[in-house]
Amino acid sequence: MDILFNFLQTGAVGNFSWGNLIMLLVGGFFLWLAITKDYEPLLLVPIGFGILVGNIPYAYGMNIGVYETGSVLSILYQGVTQGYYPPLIFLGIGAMTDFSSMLSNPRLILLGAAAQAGIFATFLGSLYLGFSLKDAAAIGIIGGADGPTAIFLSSKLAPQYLGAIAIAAYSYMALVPVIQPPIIKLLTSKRERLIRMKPSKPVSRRLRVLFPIMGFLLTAFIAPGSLTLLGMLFFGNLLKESGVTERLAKTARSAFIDIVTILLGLTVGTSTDAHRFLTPDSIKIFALGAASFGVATASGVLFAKFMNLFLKEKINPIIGAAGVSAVPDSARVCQVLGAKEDPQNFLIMHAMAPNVAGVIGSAVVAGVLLATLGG
Amino acid sequence: MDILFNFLQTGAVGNFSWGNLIMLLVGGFFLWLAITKDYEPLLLVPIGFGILVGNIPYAYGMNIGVYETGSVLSILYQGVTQGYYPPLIFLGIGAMTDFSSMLSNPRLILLGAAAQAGIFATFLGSLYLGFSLKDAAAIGIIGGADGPTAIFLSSKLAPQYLGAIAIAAYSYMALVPVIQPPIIKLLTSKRERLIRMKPSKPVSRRLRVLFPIMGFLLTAFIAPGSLTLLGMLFFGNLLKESGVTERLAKTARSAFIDIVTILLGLTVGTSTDAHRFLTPDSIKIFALGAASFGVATASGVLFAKFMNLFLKEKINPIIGAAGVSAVPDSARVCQVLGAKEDPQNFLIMHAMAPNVAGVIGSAVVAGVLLATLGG
Amino acid sequence: MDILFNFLQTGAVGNFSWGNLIMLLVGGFFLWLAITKDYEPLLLVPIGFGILVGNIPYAYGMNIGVYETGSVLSILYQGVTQGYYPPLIFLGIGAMTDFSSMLSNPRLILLGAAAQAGIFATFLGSLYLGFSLKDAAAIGIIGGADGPTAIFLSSKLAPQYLGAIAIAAYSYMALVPVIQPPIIKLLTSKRERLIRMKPSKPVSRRLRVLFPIMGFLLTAFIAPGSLTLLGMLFFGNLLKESGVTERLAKTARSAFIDIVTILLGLTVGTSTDAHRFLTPDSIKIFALGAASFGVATASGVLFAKFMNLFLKEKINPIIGAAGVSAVPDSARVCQVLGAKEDPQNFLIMHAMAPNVAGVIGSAVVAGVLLATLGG
Amino acid sequence: MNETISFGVNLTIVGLCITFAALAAISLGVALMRWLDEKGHLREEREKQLALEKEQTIDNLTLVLIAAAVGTMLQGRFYIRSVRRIPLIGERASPWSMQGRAVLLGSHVVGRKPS
Amino acid sequence: MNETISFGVNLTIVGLCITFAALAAISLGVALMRWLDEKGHLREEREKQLALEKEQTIDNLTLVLIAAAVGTMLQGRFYIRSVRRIPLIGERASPWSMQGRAVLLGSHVVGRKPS
Amino acid sequence: MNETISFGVNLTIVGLCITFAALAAISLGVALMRWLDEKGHLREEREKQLALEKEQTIDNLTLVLIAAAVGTMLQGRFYIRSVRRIPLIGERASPWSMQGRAVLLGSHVVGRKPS
Ligand code: NA
Ligand code: NA
Ligand code: NA
Repeated sequence: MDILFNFLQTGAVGNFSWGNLIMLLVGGFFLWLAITKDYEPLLLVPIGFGILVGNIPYAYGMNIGVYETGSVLSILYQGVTQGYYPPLIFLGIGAMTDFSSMLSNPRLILLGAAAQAGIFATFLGSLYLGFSLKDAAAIGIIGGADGPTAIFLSSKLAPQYLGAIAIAAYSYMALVPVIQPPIIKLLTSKRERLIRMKPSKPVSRRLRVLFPIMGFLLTAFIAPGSLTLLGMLFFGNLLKESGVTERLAKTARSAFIDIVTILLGLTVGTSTDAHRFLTPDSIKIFALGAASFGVATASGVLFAKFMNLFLKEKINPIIGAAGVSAVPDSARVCQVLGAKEDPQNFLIMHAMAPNVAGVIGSAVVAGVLLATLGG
Repeated sequence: MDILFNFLQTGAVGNFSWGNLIMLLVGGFFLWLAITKDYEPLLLVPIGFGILVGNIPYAYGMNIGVYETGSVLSILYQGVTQGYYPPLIFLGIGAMTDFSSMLSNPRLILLGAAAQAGIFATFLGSLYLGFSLKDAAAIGIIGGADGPTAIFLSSKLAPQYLGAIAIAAYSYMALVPVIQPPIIKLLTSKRERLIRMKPSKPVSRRLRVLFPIMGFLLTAFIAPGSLTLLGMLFFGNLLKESGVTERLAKTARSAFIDIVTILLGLTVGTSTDAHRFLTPDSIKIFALGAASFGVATASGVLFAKFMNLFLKEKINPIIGAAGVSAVPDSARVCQVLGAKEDPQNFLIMHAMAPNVAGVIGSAVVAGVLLATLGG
Repeated sequence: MDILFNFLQTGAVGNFSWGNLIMLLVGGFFLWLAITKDYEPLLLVPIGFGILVGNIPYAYGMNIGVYETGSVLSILYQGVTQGYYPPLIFLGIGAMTDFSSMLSNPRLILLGAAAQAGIFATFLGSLYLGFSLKDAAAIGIIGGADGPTAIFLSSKLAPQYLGAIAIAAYSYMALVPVIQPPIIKLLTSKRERLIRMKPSKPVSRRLRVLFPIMGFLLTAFIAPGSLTLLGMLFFGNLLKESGVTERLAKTARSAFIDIVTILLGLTVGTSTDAHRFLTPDSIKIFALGAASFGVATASGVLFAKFMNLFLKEKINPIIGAAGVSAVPDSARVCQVLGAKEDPQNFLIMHAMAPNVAGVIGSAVVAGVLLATLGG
Repeated sequence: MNETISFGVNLTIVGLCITFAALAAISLGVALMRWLDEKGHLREEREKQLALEKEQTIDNLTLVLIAAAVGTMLQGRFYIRSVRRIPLIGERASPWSMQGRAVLLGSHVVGRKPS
Repeated sequence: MNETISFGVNLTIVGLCITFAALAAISLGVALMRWLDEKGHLREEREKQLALEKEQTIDNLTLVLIAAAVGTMLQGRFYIRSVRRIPLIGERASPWSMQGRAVLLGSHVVGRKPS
Repeated sequence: MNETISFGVNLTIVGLCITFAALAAISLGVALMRWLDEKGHLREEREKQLALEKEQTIDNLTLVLIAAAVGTMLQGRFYIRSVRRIPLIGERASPWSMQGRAVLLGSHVVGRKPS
């Protein structure tokens, strides 16, 4: 009977907490969002299931949990704490991203810079709420709307908030179709939303091959802190575009990124045990995250309107909102909003330009923050 | 000449042992079994070749062997010693397993519990033969007829016997078509073996999506020690069944599991150098392993007969034998035995239910043993 | 303004060096060679881009570079420094190599031994130039014309020269179509180059299955130091030929080798920062490397002529040059040279025999050097 | 019977009970879910049938080939009115892979052919 | 000649000998195996030929398409008696993947059609 | 405004400037490259068109099937002169995979058929 008693003590009976139950419901909610609403399922399914795994009640010391050194989960979690999963995901993203839309209309790249204002607004807000510089920088990156970048930066600057930041970033990325439309509508007139943009010209293969090399050199010279993420992104893209390494690109964008995505999502999920996650700080982080998406969207739209003051061929300011990254959901939002006013207005191709530029932009910001506050 | 002499001293000439020769023959025998008899080739080919690699005679100190810190083999072997290969294999198994047969006839799940009696019988036998509690538990798990579970548990409880336990487990799993039929025939009458079971009803998608979540929560709450293995198994299954993460499931059941299988099999094989492997303990372990398969098979069959005392729709007791796991070989054994009596009796679908339930069952037992004896 | 100033100090402005610029040009040249000339693109694209990544100027201490402990690049680089990438590449190569040509004409295997004279010539030359025994051995292996073997051996014997040796090895492998033809022409008469060889007989499946087992045992017994590389090569080949593990072989020769190739190439490239790479030693290593390819080619051709003194069915001495490895480029060189004299002379199949034998040969030499000088 | 073995016997009893408890819990859980599922089942079955009718089970190239072959045989006496490509589950799951298609579609902005 | 270089020369001689020994061993081993293999060779060749005749080298969809095309041309004057699918080597090697098929087969238990 | 927040404001200003600088640099770089690319563009376009004409967009099996089908319809009144298989980009990139083909080709050394 001692055995049974001890066994029960190591399990749910002896270690149950209401926090765990709440987190289990959160995990279930994520799975429900992913499976029935199709919101970012490739990340929300692993993260949601990970939340379940991380909130099973049991006694510390059985060498099971993600925070117990030597456990299997803690070993798989090293890719997050040591920060090598996100760059590997960027490798795969580079190998599947077509930068053509950006290359055929280079001025739209600036929209991807404007939307990064959301990061800095959140950064300042976090400082104001009392977070330290490092923590505030990591929280701010939620506004970059880019999961791997957020995980990478917070693993370096604020590992204790990594779970909350990652969950917030992916939650709001999934909610982009809910957050962005009202803000865009508020800031644009119907006439602006009706602007049609010229179909872009095709891009030569030479340009597509040279771009990742040039893009890497320029960003790495200006912001070397972004070298790890952008080096992988542009490297993956070069594998794709070079035309001579297709088999490597194919593996990078299929098996390789899938393996890393599975491990990253699951272990990030498991890192959210109630004890660490259900804190006032997490609530602040979620509030700041929501604000940051709003500011980022507004900045992108307003900057597009600002550019229109100087341009002869006007930009449809809707696509400024795509500068937040959240590829490709925010570009789709732009397409849908534009088509509501004029069903023959195909904005998605144009929106892809600030969309992928936003990925580069938030990696650059991460590099600046890392160089200034890291180490 | 000194160079030649020293060189020969570091090689076969200076380090030959008869034990190595015996193990080389064992490795060759495994390869022969796998290649010409098609017995579990996906594991016996890597293990067999690994035995060859691990029994080449050479001088310690060249930083080659699996037990020399820093050697390539020792680094690849970490997945075994730190125990993360088995859960990753379970991820892939989850992503390829169809639990439909189990879901359409839930009462058959109990057969997968009954067959675990083999584990405990072997555990007691090992204690009786003088093994320590931890060692006995690790040896007992051979009766679970599940390679990854056996490797996972013995890496935690009895690393010094890991090679012998793994080899015994896979050997007997390969020999399931030889071991099980006489036991089944002995314990059943021809009339029982002729029982036809009703074709099962189809299972709704909703049920298949909810099952891995529910199955995980139930088993993890009851036996949190099984969380690592069953978390991965059910997570893989959710990736498969959710319908929104097919690309992750595909990678988990192809490239990912293949890579881990190659590394696991090869390094487990290399860990069997004669010096460590050819001991009286190994012989005991093999004898106990054979017994455990017998007990497990008998328990499954007898429990099916016991259930028939209470059921209106009788179970064909043959399929009780499938509760030992050894997926899908033992289910095939049931099909073959049933078809011998009645060629139109398709038992395999029904046998898959206890078969996959047996995988869950032995993982639960491993969790109980880990929680009680580990740490 | 301090922030801006400090930021610029950590970047290109504060850390620029002309050496970095030269290396960036070298990296660009490698990419140009790979993409427009199609020279070994699967390795030169990753290495070339890696050279760019490794030579971006920035301040030490930001935890970015490949030589800073804990950085992502340093973690990915562990596969090179700990030497496990090369054996994993050999696994994939084994799973894609067809040894039939070698099996159908076993006497050609000796040509793969003769060409290894290039390794020892370079070894002696390096000693003469003042390198230590270990360093000289690592430099000599460039003459093996086999990238993974060169990286494996230099990671064990001369890690400080690893970058230079790897770059030299891959450079000359890419230049095989330029280096070999004049040497072959110089050493053979037109009459010799016209020799037609009998089409080889088909090879039974049994032989193809048994070969990797036998080949492994023979080489490992004679030179156990080659066990890691050749164990993986022959294991991969057994997976391919056994006929029962096709899914493992497929993954080994596709996703698995691709992932390792990407990581190996990129990190070897990043390890070549100007400070470490632009040294007089590197220039010596490149000069020695060129010499070694010449000696290896000549040895192979001359040994073929030597064998012809004793053989009734003459060997076309051109194919002796294929013994340097550099699979399959040097075999193609033989085909092209032979076809120049007689367009109906299909030498490539015959040339594949010494070509793959050369891979085994240089791994054996690496084993001998490791056993004698390592540890 | 020494202490270790007596501990082992106890562990055996407890362990077997827990194992049965876990699998019985799953068994009951599944049975419960099946029962709850019965109601929604018929509706879903109907949906599935509809989906099956819609889903394209052969790849596009084959479709084109079939169309071409049929067309050849009928010698141009009919034309293809619409070929709808329904995204497969696996593809839907990869949002990034849609980008290429989106760009492609966007760059060939065509109005409806006037009939 | 200093000591290091003399050691190097010795190592060169020994190393080349060992390399030749290893590859000569492989060469002889292969030659021996080929000789032993000659006897069984003819029989195997015959087996291979049989296997080739049996093996299905096109995928099932194509098979169906061909059948359909031929059927269309012959306007129903014949019927397909049996389409046997022979498992490929790669598939046989994955026992877990058979499960799905087994279940599928099992759930459509059909007797032989009365002729 | 305390020191931390003042630092934060400064970092925000500097950070946004650097981000704009980086993306503006890319923007200008791309614009420059596009401009440089214009000259070579027309020539490349022509090449691309040629390549498209040459490239085989259906797999070999299908090609054989089509040939067979057409052949059946025309009842042997023509013959296939040459079927050229152009290596795809992905395949070209894998030199090791060519080995098997090389060996295959080599082992069936055939002269040209006398016409
Ligand atoms: Na962004
Ligand atoms: Na079991
Ligand atoms: Na070589």
